Amino acid sequence: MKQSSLIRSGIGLLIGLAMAVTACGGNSNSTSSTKVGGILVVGRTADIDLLDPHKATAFQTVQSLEQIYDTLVGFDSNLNLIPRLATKWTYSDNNQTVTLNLRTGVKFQDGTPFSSADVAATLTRILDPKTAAVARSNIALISSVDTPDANTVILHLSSPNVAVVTAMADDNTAILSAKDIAAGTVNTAPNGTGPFKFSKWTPNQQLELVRNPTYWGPKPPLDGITFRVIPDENSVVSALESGNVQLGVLSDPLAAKSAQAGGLHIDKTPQLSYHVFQLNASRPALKDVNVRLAISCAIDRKQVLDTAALGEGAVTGPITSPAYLSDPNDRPCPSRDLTKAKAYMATAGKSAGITLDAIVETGEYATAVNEMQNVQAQLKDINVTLNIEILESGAYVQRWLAANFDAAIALNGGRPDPETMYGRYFTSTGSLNKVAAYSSPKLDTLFQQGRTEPDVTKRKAIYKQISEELEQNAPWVWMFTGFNYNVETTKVHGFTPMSTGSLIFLRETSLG
Amino acid sequence: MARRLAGALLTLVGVSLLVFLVLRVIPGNQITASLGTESGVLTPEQLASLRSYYGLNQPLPLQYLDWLANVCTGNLGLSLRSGQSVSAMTAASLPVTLELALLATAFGFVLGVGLGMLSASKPNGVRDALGQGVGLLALAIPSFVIASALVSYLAAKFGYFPNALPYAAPWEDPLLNIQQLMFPALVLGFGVAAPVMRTTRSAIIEVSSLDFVRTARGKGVSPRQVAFRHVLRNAMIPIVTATGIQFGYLLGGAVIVEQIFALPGIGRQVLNGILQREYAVVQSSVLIIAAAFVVVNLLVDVLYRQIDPRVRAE
Amino acid sequence: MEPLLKVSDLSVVSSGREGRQEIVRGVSFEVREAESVALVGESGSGKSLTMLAVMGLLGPGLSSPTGEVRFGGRELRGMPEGELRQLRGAELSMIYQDPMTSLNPMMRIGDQVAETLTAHGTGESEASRRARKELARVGIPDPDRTARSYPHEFSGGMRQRAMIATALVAGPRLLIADEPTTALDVTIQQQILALVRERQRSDRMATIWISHDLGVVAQLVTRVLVMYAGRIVEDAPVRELFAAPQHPYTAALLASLPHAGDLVRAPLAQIGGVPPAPGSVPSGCSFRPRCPQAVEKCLEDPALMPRNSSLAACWVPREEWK
Amino acid sequence: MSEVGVAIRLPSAATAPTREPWWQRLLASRSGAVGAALTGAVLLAALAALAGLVPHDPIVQHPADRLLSPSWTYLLGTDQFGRDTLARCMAGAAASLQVSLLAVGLATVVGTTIGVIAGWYGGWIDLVAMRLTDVFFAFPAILLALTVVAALGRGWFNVAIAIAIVYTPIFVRMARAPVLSLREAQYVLAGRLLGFSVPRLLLRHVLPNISSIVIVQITLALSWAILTESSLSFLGLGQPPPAPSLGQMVSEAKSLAVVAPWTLFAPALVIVIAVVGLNLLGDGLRDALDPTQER
Repeated sequence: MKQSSLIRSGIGLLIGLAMAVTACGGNSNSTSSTKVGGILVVGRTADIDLLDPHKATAFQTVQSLEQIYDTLVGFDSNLNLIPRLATKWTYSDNNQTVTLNLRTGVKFQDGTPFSSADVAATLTRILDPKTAAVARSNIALISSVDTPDANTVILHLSSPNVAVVTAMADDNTAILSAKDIAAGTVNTAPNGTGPFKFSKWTPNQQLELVRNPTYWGPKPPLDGITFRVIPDENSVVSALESGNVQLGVLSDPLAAKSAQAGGLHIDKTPQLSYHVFQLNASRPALKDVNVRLAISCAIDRKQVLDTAALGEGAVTGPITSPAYLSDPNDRPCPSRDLTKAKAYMATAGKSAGITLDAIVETGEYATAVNEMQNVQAQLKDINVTLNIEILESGAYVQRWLAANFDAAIALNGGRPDPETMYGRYFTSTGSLNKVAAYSSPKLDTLFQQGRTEPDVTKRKAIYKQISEELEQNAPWVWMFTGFNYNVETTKVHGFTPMSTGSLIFLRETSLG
Repeated sequence: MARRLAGALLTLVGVSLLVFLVLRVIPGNQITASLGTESGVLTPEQLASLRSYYGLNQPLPLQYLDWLANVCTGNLGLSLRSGQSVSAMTAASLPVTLELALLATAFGFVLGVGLGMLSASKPNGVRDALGQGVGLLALAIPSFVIASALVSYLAAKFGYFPNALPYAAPWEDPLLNIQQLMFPALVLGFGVAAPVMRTTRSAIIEVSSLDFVRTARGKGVSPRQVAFRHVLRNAMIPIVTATGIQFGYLLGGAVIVEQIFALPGIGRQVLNGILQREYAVVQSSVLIIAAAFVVVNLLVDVLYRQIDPRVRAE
Repeated sequence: MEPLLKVSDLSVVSSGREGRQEIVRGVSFEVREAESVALVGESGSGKSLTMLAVMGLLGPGLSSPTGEVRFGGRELRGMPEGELRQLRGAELSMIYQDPMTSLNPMMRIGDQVAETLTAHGTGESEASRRARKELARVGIPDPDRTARSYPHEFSGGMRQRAMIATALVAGPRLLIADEPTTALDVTIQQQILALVRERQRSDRMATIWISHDLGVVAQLVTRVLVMYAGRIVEDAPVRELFAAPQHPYTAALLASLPHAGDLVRAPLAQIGGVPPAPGSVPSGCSFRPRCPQAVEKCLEDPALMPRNSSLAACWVPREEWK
Repeated sequence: MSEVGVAIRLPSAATAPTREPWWQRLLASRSGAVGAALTGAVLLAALAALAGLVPHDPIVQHPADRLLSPSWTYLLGTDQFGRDTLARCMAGAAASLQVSLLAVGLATVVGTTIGVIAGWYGGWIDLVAMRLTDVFFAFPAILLALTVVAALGRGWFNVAIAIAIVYTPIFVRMARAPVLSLREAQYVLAGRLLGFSVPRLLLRHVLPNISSIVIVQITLALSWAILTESSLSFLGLGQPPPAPSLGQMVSEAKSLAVVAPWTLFAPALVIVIAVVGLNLLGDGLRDALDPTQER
């Protein structure tokens, strides 16, 4: 075989190919910073999964639908309740009746006027078990809804509760138009009263919203918002660097760190949701409080935070709601205390050590598996061996719900109000008590008081006691809260990040 | 040919059965996947209503049969989370993956044959080591490493990340489409080039030693003509086979590059379907990937006939 | 007048995994215009490789370190590849032993014949026209249909004819035929031999017949070269060779040939032993271990010496044979 | 992914000179030698790790030494838990090889057996076997492995099973092709005429002839198994920590690429060495074992 012929033809092919690649690459930057008018592009890793606000659980779906729909009440940046569709609300009849005065002159995006009938229809839909609405458990105690006139709604509660109005700030209680509920077009044609209107949804790619011209509130500066799906967090950072995306929503601290290097503006707001090492007190090995306290004392929360999340976060106590924040040092071992831990193990007669089956979820958020690895290494120092079982999210959720574990690394959602946050976990009648695997008469009474105490300072004292009770009995080991990262290019102005991760303040944001 | 079609059909039924069973085996179902830890809050009757909504209460064989019946009538089922019909989703996502796979295979073919000829020109020589080295290197580095490095480098250095813009179909905006698919195709192309290179190399070495090549040289035919009209032409069969197989693998295998380059391909559609336990989405999408794979194999067979007159004679 | 082809001290060496081995150990011979010569020897004697070396077609792992090859007054050895290529197919051409593998299975026969012309600058249409004419000349029925069809559609004989067409279409001055009929059955063999002999006469073309069968080539050539273990041991006119072989090996070869006239059903004579493998050729005369006439002198390497009108590489003249 | 369809050359009757043992010929050829060297290096590192000859414990965390760049104490630096990257690479190599060897071993035994039987008997056995392999071929490899691991759960054994399931069809198809032609080969017919029992025929005559193809396929499949394991880890379905596997390390280090690039390059380099080594070894073996190779 004549060598020369093959070489020339082989190389010829390669050169031709190389030229083709460079030629295309040449005119690349013409499209890099095309920003169409006042449309803000939000980049994030997941697409919305449905359009019905009452069924939305995925974080990114709630974040998008809250632009289209309004709730009766909302939160300001410090998570204090502020009026939305309800201008005023008063408790009466020993906190068993709530009267809400509605905003007048409000229209839905399809032009139909907003009235108390819509609120009634919405609440009835949420309460109806057939809807399987997410917020149902939080407002289940509403027994009936009256609409004396177009602008007033009266809620009758089955038992006294001051937290029900706060629950109305939850996006899952978005107010729909009675007409849409009847027509059943909620999941196909979104029609709210919020600042932005639904324009187009290309699944797996992007959701496009445009300004609602008939919005009752101040006119949003942005012409529209586009939520774009970029599955890989590092690619979101690259999209920001290329200017094609102006606001990025990240959860992986490592990706956020690389964004810092890219000269972008990063808003780090502590999250409400908390990283916790749940112990299953109903299991024989963990029945004795001393063992649980030993574990709590043997874990250096800061080390878990530094190794698993590169220090991107803050050590936390049980309650993360800003108004009722627990003091992280108010626990048996404010910092790691091996001698005390070993003492606890000795009193429990378990110095020889115990073995626990621990489950952890992979896929949903980046740091879980790393947290487990560090906790496992730390607990070796008191002879507590963890058999790690990594589960894909579907399998994890099933095992978690059935409390089928000795221990579990979890990221549980926080709420602005501690009642809606822990009521269902640590009260004997709570729907998730089986998962928490701990309750006590003292906690039951404390939660009952907290639920009915209208005075805020008294409520804070009650939840402080609850926080101490949880730390003293260590059903769980609260570790740290991460950050919500909202990364913006220099063109974004006036955006206020929220600890709930909500993008509600996009209505005040401008581009330019 | 008819026998081959029957075989292909049988294969597809096999795939549908396999994907249906495997999905039922995975723990967790649509409800736990969509509601996550909140699903613990559901009351028994809520759970029951949801199960019927997702069609989980019917006996398995029935679920399989009515899904298959729907598929045959073109109704690929519904993605219950997004209310989208799977056929609409697939109509959008399959062309993306097909175009990506086509570009990657074309690039891989050209690079693979080029490198293969280069290294075959002097077996066990320096060129051989060079050609093999580059080919194997492309094979050895995991695609997600190359992809992420490429994306972050281009964005950080040149602020160039066309994939951040929504996916532009070739007929909508050809220039943007090419820019969005060029680099992912490059990354995947390396993966195709390696096996094509190795097949080309061994095929060319083998064909070069055959008598009719010496006859051609004995007739004074120019080396280039000998290389292309005689050697490469006869080496085409194994090369086309290797390339066809690679194209088939790309249909399902491009999921990682689709993730990193944010391309709404069918690989990602299936991956999301698995994570969200969307049985209808996974089953139908996998069936369509399998169908595409089978069609590709049939095309490769037809290509055989065009290339090799001896086969055409049968 | 300088001979058409003059080969002197040509050698071929293989550098495979078993190290360097001399296969052709210094071969010299001449072929004049329109002369037909036979190169005869047992398989493994290096006769095909000698001719491939002349054509410059040695495959990988084979090289020809020494030797001169003058063709038509020009030295081929140092010639740049491009120029050598101009000669191949046009001036000197070769046909091969196995018709089944010597044609490109993927190309139409017409194109393969025409390619010899297009490779030397003839236009496509002109080339295919002359190719069809050539197919007819080599005795292939319905040349148009044959031109469009592929090698696998034809028998060995027909393919060999097509092979010959590709070699002769450009009217070469020298044709090297490397055992073209060995793979064919006897009846076809005679037709192919007759075809080439007729073309030899009509086109005044010189031919070198490579064969391991003296009987086959006897009627075709004027002179015979006998090769043994990589060397030419005898170069004699065909009549003298058959009448009085000057080298014991040639004599042995002739003795092992069945003669038409033989009546007695005696077993054919055989030469003891086996030709030496390339790496292990004995010193001196390579035929010595098997040579009935071997004497002391044979330990020295014999060169070709004149013997009547022939040349023989043997110290013992025929007259003194036992 | 495989060289299915390469023309099969039956050993010609050329009297090959007495050949040295195959491994001498292997080491003599360039690709064989380099391949053996690279693969040997990775194997040695893995065995050293198994024998505990590692600079530091690959699992023990030293939080104080987090994210240190390569130094004399930590030759390849440390990861975010302060674990030594070199030790983890060695242990990772052991883990990845463990998975790949099991997976490819299973695939070879099962696949080749089915392939040979299908090729030999033909008829409906062949039809069923071929349709089954088509089904697995048509099913996207990564997604098949993904669903299997999601179903069986993690653990290096399940990952190996998943990879084995993906590769078995390749071995079936690769083993069947030569058997089809071998069945008609004269010397096999002769064997049948002499009344050899089928297993004897298959073992003594058919298998040796496809052994060189099988061995090449094994080295190729091993390199692919390592790559598949790393892709599975990238999708979060690889082996469970803390025990490291190369794929797990690369996917974990991807997000550390900016902060601690050595945590990414070290395991990626080991994968490259292993894959290139195995492929070259495969080439060398094919040349060394194939009797028809004169060169």
